[in-house]
Amino acid sequence: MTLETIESEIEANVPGCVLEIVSNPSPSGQHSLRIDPAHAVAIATFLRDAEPLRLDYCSNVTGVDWPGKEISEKVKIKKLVDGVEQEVEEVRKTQTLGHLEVVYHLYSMEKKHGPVILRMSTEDRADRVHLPSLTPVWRSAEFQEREIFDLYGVIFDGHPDLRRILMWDGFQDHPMRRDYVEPDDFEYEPTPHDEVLERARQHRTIMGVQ
Amino acid sequence: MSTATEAIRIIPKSPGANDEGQWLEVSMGPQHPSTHGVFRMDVVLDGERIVKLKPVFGYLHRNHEKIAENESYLGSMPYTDRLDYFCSLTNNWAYALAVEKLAGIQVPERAEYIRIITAELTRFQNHACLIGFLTQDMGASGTPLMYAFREREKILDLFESLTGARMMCNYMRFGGCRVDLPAGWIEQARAAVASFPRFLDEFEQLLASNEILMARTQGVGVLSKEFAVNAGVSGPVLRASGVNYDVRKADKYGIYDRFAFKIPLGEHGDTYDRYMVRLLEMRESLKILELALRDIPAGPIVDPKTKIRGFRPKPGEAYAHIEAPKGDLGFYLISDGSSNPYRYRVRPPSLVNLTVLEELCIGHNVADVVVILGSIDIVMGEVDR
Amino acid sequence: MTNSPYLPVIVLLLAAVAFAVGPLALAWVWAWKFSPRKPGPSKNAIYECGLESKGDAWVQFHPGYYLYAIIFLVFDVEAVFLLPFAVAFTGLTLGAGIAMLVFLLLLVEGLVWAWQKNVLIWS
Amino acid sequence: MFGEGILKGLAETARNFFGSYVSKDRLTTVQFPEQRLPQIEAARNFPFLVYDGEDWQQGMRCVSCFICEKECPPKCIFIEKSTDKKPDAVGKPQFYPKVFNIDVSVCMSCQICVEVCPFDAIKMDVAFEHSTNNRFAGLLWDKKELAKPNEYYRQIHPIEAAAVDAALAEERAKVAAKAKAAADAKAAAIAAAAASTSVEVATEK
Amino acid sequence: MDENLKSELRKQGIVATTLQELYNWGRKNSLWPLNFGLACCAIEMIAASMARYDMARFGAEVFRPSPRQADLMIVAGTVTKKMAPQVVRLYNQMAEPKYVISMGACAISGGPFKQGYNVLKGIDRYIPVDVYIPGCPPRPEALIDALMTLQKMIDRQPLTGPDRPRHLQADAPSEFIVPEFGAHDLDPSQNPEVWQAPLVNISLAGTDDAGND
Repeated sequence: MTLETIESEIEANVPGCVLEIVSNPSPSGQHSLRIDPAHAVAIATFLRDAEPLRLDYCSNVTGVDWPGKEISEKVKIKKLVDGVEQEVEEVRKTQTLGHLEVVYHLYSMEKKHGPVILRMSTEDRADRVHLPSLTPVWRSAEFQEREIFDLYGVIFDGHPDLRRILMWDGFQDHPMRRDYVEPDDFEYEPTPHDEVLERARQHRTIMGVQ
Repeated sequence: MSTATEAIRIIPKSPGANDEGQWLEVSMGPQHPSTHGVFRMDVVLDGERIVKLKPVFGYLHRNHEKIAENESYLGSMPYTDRLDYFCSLTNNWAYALAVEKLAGIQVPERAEYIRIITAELTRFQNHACLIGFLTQDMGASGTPLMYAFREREKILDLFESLTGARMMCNYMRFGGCRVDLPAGWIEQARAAVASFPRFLDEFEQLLASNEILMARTQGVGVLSKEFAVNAGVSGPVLRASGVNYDVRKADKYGIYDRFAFKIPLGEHGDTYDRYMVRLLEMRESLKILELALRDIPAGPIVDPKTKIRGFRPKPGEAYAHIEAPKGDLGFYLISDGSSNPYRYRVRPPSLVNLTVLEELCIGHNVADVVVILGSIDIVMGEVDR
Repeated sequence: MTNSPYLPVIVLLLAAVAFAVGPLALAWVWAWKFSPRKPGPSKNAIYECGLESKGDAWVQFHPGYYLYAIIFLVFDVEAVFLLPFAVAFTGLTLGAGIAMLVFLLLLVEGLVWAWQKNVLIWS
Repeated sequence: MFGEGILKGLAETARNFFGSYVSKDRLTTVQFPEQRLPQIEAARNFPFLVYDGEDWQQGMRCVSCFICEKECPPKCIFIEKSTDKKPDAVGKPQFYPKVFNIDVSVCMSCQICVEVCPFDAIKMDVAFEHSTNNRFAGLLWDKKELAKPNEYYRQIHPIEAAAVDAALAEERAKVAAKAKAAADAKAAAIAAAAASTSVEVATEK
Repeated sequence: MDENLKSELRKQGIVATTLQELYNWGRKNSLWPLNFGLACCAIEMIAASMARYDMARFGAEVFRPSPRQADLMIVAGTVTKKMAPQVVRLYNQMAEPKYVISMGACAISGGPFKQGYNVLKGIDRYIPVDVYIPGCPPRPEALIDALMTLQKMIDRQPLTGPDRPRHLQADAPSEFIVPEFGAHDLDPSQNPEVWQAPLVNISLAGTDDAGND
């Protein structure tokens, strides 16, 4: 069952879904299928119930954080430089909008065939982080989606009981994001390394100890 | 205020509805003799009967995945020992398998045999300890656990002479194992494996036909087949409900296809079946061990090309899962070409198996919750990661 | 106080009480002299697996428990009545034996009735 | 019969109880302080620095190359390089660590530092009795507390130590041979220079 | 009452002892640990109480589930920030005299998980610790060795005088503040009453390893 046949079957059965095969350059050869959030639940129920696939076992649900990258490209623009029309090369830094991604690894216990990987990503990392929850389709995604909500901040619509699972309820930020800054509880560091070494040196100067 | 989950508050039912009493909300909290570590269940009780049960995790969330993002690939290997701290070698193997799939590394023949031998020894001691803890939860305070730990010590001696540490072996490397079997290890292992059937007979005679055990476990916590599959339950808990899915047979990783071993399945899916499936699985592990110990070939134990330091796999991702003693343990790695993994995810079988805990416990007494939780075999290092 | 027949009983009683209360008194004196009392809000709080306990435990229970306790109480008191009978058993006539038998059978009949009404088993 | 399973269980525990008077393997308790388990060859607890010869400052094999500090997963090693040099295990003048601390209260005894050390300077110890009531002084081991002689290493890990010593001896032989070859070449050059000067003397006379 | 007089009497079968020795002898040989395992070190603690290492020989094999009946808290495993208030509350609820063994690298300093955002860097931030056992996990014999160290410490505790143990001093607190769950971290992040870290950490102060500064 190659990913292409699965993609064509889904397109045949789930009208209007947008699919894209994401190739995986590593020798593991596990390519994945990016699905659009709007049709996610329909695609999921199809994959679970369709006869040749019967992917009834959602083994793993993972959250991945792709922060926005700074792309600086050289752009030739005409600029008036002291009255003369000149072509000037300028480096323009554009900040791409990062996104949060959720990856589902599906197996079939009945047919015993290997992982079919689905990917869904949110629009951006700030406020539009809603994704449809697949817990109604596979109950095994319940705790793992709660963990992604807790550590990455993806809000799953339709999840029966979306609460923080690992951090305490009053915790505010989402610690597994790449830009999470830990609270600076600098304390006694007998063997400090790189940035902790810097903090240790600052604290030594503040304390006036040399 | 560190309140528990606000989801369930005391719900004073109108007394006299059908002469039931009020509901009592109590938390079988993080420090509890029967919760196998720091696991908490907010339980709403009607007298002795369970009305609602909300598990609360996170008391041992040690941020293994965040630390792994700042460690090199080799640096995360000793951390995998601490995931499921009963079975460090199967954790190592799952992680090594994922990295080998990510970077396309081959594993020599002898290393495959050593991996199977250590994995089956780990499975044996994990199931023995579980049955010890399960019967202790039922009230047999200590005796079966003493028997189980006596055998576990023999296996830990084998691990210590092979890898240097009793519980935290840090033994697998990408492309094989770290150090070859010391002289006399195979004979010591064969002697230990030869003594285990006698222990299993003793264990079975001690427990299997015990009326108290049968009364406490038969018909308690019945898990239906469809619900088990949909809830992603894996491992002995799944096979006790009659679903024939074992990653060793389904995925054919390692060289398991060379060994003839059967998969024990239960019919009713209750706690007694989960207990018996584990006993039978221990016997199957012994069969594999005898075969593997008999025809382990000589040869290199690690693929010489793999570098220990500065290991930079090409960008890409890989997911590998194995049949750990507790269930389907998976590692999902995304590499961006640097020496640190971009995303390092562990698929915890214990956490997903706990999805079914509420459905199994509702309607039973508090004492049965303890037994059902014991039969699901969770370990908090893996649940909270 | 000529040696009235009850003197040995009183002496034995006092010795028993002294034997029981003595160590307790010693421990209390020791605690009063050496280890000071340090009560505190967190120490006296209700222990609930490390959490602060919410709600109260004064909850109306299922009546089944109440009946269970009552039946136990009945048979406990019965055992207390059996004690003097058992001690003086050798010197008694047949009539006393029958009277005690009737007493026992009455209670057992009560238990059979309760059992048959399924008081002891509830869903 | 109803209690038959329980009786079989009791029979089993009785057999174990009476058996423990007879057969050795049913009596598994090791009376720890007096009686100790046989030392397992590959056992490992905390790292220590190996030094050859008597003087632990001079004989230390560590050349403070910082590899173990970088590779240590919990980052519990702290090294400060010295400014001057001293001959290392093979005789080549190398730096040595002025400060070499291991915070034993963080170390996870995973022996990755041993695996990546190219100079066999750090090895795993087997001593485990380190319980103390002073965390800051007791559990931060400096170079002096870490340094242990090679004889000790040969005593706790005999096979492994023999292999390491053989490799080191061979390396020392190679360096010595190279040094001798260099010395011969220099001597030959000096002899050649002396011969050419004597030739000139002969020609002048 | 010097030593050889005591040994002479003991030869005759008379045991001469002081009230303090009797008190300490009773305390140290019946240390009941709290049934309180956090992580991997708990498994080594269980192994230490099993047949092969047998902590029962030291009177410490009765693991009481409730803090009311325990007088030794073995903190075995990683204390996470979510678990810290519970650990301190359990310590507060234990009856005096109570001792704490901080077993394993994680309980001492956060150990290998020190860089974690949810890991408390050592339990001695909130409660006083009597014995530290390094190791990850420490061997069962190391736990028994620590138990013997604790017993030696208890043996030397005087009953009166300035340096008598905490539980005999009226002003020494037997309760410590229980941290609250804040928005980003526990507040207070450590208890200054208990946690006095040396500000100058030794490796930065540049003392030469031979000890001279």
